[in-house]
Parts: sequence; structure tokens; C-alpha cells
Amino acid sequence: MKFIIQVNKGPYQHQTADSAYQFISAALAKGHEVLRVFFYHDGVNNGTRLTAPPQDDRNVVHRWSALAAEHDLDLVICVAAAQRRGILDEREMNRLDKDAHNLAPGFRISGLGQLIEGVVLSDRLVVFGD
Amino acid sequence: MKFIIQVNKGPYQHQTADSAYQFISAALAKGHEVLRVFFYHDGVNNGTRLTAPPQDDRNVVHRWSALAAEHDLDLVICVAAAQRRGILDEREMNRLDKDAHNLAPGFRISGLGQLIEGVVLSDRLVVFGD
Amino acid sequence: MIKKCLYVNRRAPYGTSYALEAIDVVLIGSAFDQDISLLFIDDGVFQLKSDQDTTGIEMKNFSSAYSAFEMYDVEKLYVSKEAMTARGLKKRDLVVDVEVLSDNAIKDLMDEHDVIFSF
Amino acid sequence: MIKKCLYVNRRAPYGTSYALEAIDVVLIGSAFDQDISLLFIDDGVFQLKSDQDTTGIEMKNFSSAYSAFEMYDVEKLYVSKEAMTARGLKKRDLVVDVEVLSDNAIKDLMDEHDVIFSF
Amino acid sequence: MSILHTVNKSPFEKNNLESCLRYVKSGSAVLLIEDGIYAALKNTCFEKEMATAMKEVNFYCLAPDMKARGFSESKIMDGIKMVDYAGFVDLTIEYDKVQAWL
Amino acid sequence: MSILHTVNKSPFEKNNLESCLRYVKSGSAVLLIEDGIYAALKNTCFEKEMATAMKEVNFYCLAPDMKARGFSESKIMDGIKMVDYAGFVDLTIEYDKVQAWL
Repeated sequence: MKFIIQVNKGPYQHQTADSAYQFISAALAKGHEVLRVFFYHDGVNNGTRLTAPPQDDRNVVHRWSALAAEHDLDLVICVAAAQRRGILDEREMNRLDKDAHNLAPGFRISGLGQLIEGVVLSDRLVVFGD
Repeated sequence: MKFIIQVNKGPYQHQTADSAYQFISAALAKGHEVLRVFFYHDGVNNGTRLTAPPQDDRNVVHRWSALAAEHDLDLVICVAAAQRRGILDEREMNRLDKDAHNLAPGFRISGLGQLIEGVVLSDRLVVFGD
Repeated sequence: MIKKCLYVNRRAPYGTSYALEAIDVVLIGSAFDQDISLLFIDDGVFQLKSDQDTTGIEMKNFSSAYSAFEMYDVEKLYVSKEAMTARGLKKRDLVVDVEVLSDNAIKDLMDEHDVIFSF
Repeated sequence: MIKKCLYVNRRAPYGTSYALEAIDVVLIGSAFDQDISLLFIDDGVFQLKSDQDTTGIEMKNFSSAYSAFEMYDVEKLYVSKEAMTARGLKKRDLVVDVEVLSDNAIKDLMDEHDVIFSF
Repeated sequence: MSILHTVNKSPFEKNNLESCLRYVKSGSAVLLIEDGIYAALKNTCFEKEMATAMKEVNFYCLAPDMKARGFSESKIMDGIKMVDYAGFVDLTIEYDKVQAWL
Repeated sequence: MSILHTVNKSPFEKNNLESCLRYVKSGSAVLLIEDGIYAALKNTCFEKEMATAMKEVNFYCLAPDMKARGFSESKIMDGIKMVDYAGFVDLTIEYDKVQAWL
């Protein structure tokens, strides 16, 4: 079974990112394919490598990066939503004339077409949000 | 009259930051003092200078920075909330061993004591959030 | 491959950006030649209210987008009759022509689509 | 200057982080020698449910903080009787000793405080 | 001490208004802002509950939020006063403290 | 085509469950996750509404979310099945599509 997952909220404030992560881990453990995870709305805030949560708490961003590395997961940050909220890779930094970038390893920035294409190519869309 | 304002949500996803901004502008225009604006929870995301919203929309972060410059406003980002969400100044970057910082001009990062102290020294606490 | 996509809009405009960011998805979706329907239930019906004027809150007024959908061949807009009634809205209060469905008919609408987007 | 501060908790734990981040404010507030009361209404009463076990969701279990409040001289914890009843909760279901108040008594509680924090 | 209660969520979506009305005291005030303004509309399923509450409590509604959402003063229940942001500021001073129902 | 509806908000706080139940078809399923699990509890003011809905619809509840919030299986209404995340995945496959009530 092929899944595409949409994540609509950033880390820590809502359980969204936690639920999505647990769902995806379970799907992968069962041998299903997760074609793409698409981060939209405040969900783009999952993609900043500048977070530093307390030691006794889970690290939501690191966990995404590790999952992507282990399973070759495609973590896509919506470019329009990311621009509004300040999530940039080096290319976006240069294009927008900013002086820093903050995208975490394993994520990439792309357009909404990646969501639609993913939905077309997948068997199931599962949305997590607030 | 002395106000302290608490802002609990980031820019764009909720009207929170817009309402707080309009309220503060109106209070200042009437000659009241705004002792401090305290950004808590996802509100810390108001303090990133990496945002680049569409040209035909308001720029929430620039607007805060401009208001701070014009009225010598004290914009305080809660350090604990900011660490969880990836908002850093240069000092935090060095302390946490990160490779970039993203705090916008006019904001400073400090502790929750700034909220409590502000409440003690003010006549009114007004909270904006979701 | 063409999928029947239903975009379910349940939130009021401006209080949150879901309505605004849903429009972007619909427009991109139309470029992919998918079979698109938009459904407005609960507070989503408020998105279509005419005469929106955001001058006083300095936010972007995006309500004209709904009338522009037709140019993108997004022509199937449905609203819940019961949601309208509970909110004191009539069809003439809306900024665009829509098909008003009963909640029972909406159950069937959800049923016959392949994918449901939630905003 | 000592102000009477009321912290109003209205949200369930874990679904959002308001409960967790409210605890930080309360603890800092106690260091400022303010007169602190905590009120749990609506879904806020769920914060105090005993036996929370977050192993399966891998989130931090912060429910022990409520029992630790006493060490910080935060001793006035109030819950709404009506909120408990609607949610099928009894006083013995809670992780800490609290004073159960009627909603009418809570009106007076809000009235007599100088500042209200909302979470 | 009197309280200005602010409600920023639609009563159709969340329980904020309902909770607020459960705890609001006679002589206090409720200010509807953001999506909270929908509670002020005529002919909704909340009109009766609002009319009852208005007997004891002063209701205000933020005009810029109302206009943004496409409603003019004629659509608002009688007895609810419209204010702008300056009026919002005045209300926070007129009442002794502010309670936000978020 | 059958639908798996997910509800992640407390019915005491938001209208998500209420909306979902208005549109759910006989033979479809509702999965309660995150703060949505509170709808599954015995002895709440929603128990009757849930019991009625359960006659036509299959109800599931995410056990890890239930335990995180301090409730064991004995506190859940009879007829609601507990699943873990693997069971959540299975449900999304068993039904033809997923509708999230956010």
C-alpha cells in the first residue's frame, strides 16, 4: 500500500507531528510504502534544524531526519507556506536575499504540486493537523 | 495606563499576531504605555527574520520590528518556548552549538520571569492566542 | 490517472489561514487535470460571504478567488443547507453561485469521491 | 507588590502543549512571591487525571508536576464540579488533592483576582 | 472587580463562548473579536442564547473583524455595541481586568 | 466507498465529532485519536449520543492516546475497539479512504 501523509502543524504545540510520526513508523514497520510526507500550513516548522528541546523530551525534528535517512523518506516542505513562516534552504536564502538558512537534514523545499502528484500516485492520503 | 501583552501564536496561521498588533498600535496611539510584548508558545515564531510573505500581503515580522523601533517597544521571546521551536539569537546559537540564528531586529530572547515581572509592573494583561 | 478529489472546507476565513491556503491547493490541483469538487460545511460557508472588507484588519482579502475558480475549470462548489440555516445565511449572501445540498446529499458526495482533502 | 494571580487551565494535556507550558509559568510565578491560584475548568480538568502513561506516544509525561506544586508553595488548586461531572470524573480520579468548586463559586473566584492568565 | 471577557472563536466551532457565558457575572462585559464575531449575528441558532445573556452582560463586537467577514452593522443583534481597536483599548481600561477565552 | 473518519479533538471543546457524526454513513468507521479519545469514555455527557451512533458506525479508539491521558480499557464504552498505531494503519487500508475532521 502506498501512502502520502500531510502534516499541518509545527512541532511541540500540537500532537500533530507526533501522531504523524508514529503512524508513519508503524506503516513502514508493516512494509508499506510512504511515498512522501508533505508539510503544509504551520507544518513547515517541522523542518527547522535550529530547535533545541529539553534533554528529557523527544526531539521532533531530529526524529524526522533520522526516519528519512533510515527509510529514504521524501520529506517535502511547501515553499509558499515556508516563505510566510521563515523556513529556508540555501537556495531559497539566496533567491530571497536572506542571510541565513535553517532547513534540517532530510527535508527538501518544493511546491504544492508535490502534494497533488503524491495524492495521484498514492493509494491513501492521511492528514494530520489541528 | 500600562499594558503587558501576551502573544501565543505565530504569524499567518492564526489572526493572533494581527489582532495583537492592531491592539498595541491603538493603545500607543492613545498615549498609553505598552511595557512589554511577551511572545509565548508558538508566538515565538513572530520573531524570525527569515520570513518572506507574498508582496501583496502584510509582513507580520517587519511590522513588529518597525513598531519596536518607532516606539521603543520591548519585544520579548520566551527562551524555553523558542528553543523548542528553533528561534535563536547569536548568543543562543553559540550556547546551543547551532550554526545559524534567525532572530528579527527589535526582538530579544529572555525568560518567563519577564512575563511575570511585566504583569506585576503593569495595570493590564491582555492575552492574544488561539 | 484522474482521481475524484473533494476539498472539504470547514473553517471561517481570517481567524485562521486554512481558507487562504486551501485556495492554493485547489488552483494547483486544477492544473493536474484532476476532477475537483469543493464542499463548504460548518463554518466553511462563511468563506463565501459577500462584501468582505479587510481594510480594518490589514489582512489580504482573498474572497475574489472563489469567483475566479471558474476560469480554472473549478466549477463544482457545494454548500450545506443546514450549515447555512444555522448561521442565518441565504444563497444571495454568497459571493459566488453554488449548489446547496442537504447534509444527507453531502454524505453521498463524500462517498463517491476517491480522495478527501481536509481544511 | 503582590498581585492575586489566577491561572485558568481549560485544555486537555498532550493534544496541545498549553498544559505543559502553563506549568512553567506557574513555577516561575511562584518565585516572584505572587499570590497564585490555579483553576481547572472545561477540558483542563483532564490535566489532573491520574495514571497518565505516555510511553506509547513518546511524549514527556508531566503529570507529576501537579503533585510537586506544593513544594513551591502553590497550594490553591480549584476544579469545576460541573466540568468533572460532564466528563465522568470523580475527585478520586485526580492525581492531586484539589478543592472542588461549583461554577457559581468559580465566578466569585475570578472576580476576586487581580490578573487572569489563560491557557 | 469587573471583568472584560474576550472571545475569539466561532461559537459554531468551539465552546469558548459557551464557557465564557457560564462564568460571566452580571455587570461584566463580553467583547467578540476575530471569529468570535459570528456570535453577534442575527438569525443564527445562537440568537436566543445571546439574547438571554444580554440581559445581564454588556456585549461588544469588534467592527473591523465584522467587516472583514462581510457583515455590516445591520446584521448584528440589537443591543450589541460595535467598537474599533481604540474602543477595544478603552474597554480594557473601563473594566478592572481582562479574561481571554482562547 | 467506505470512509475511515478520524477525529482528533475533544468533543467537549470542539464540534469535530458532532460534525463527523452528522456526515458519517452506516458501515463507515470513526477512529478517535489524540484529544478525540475523550468521546469514548463512559459516564460522560456524550455517552448517549455515542451509543446511538454506534448502532450504525464502527468506533475505534487509539490505545496509546488513551493511556497517555490516564484511561485504561475498562473506562471505555463497550463496543469501541482499541487499536494501536499498527491497527490505525490497518484501518486506513480496510476502508477506501480517510477523512480527517481537524
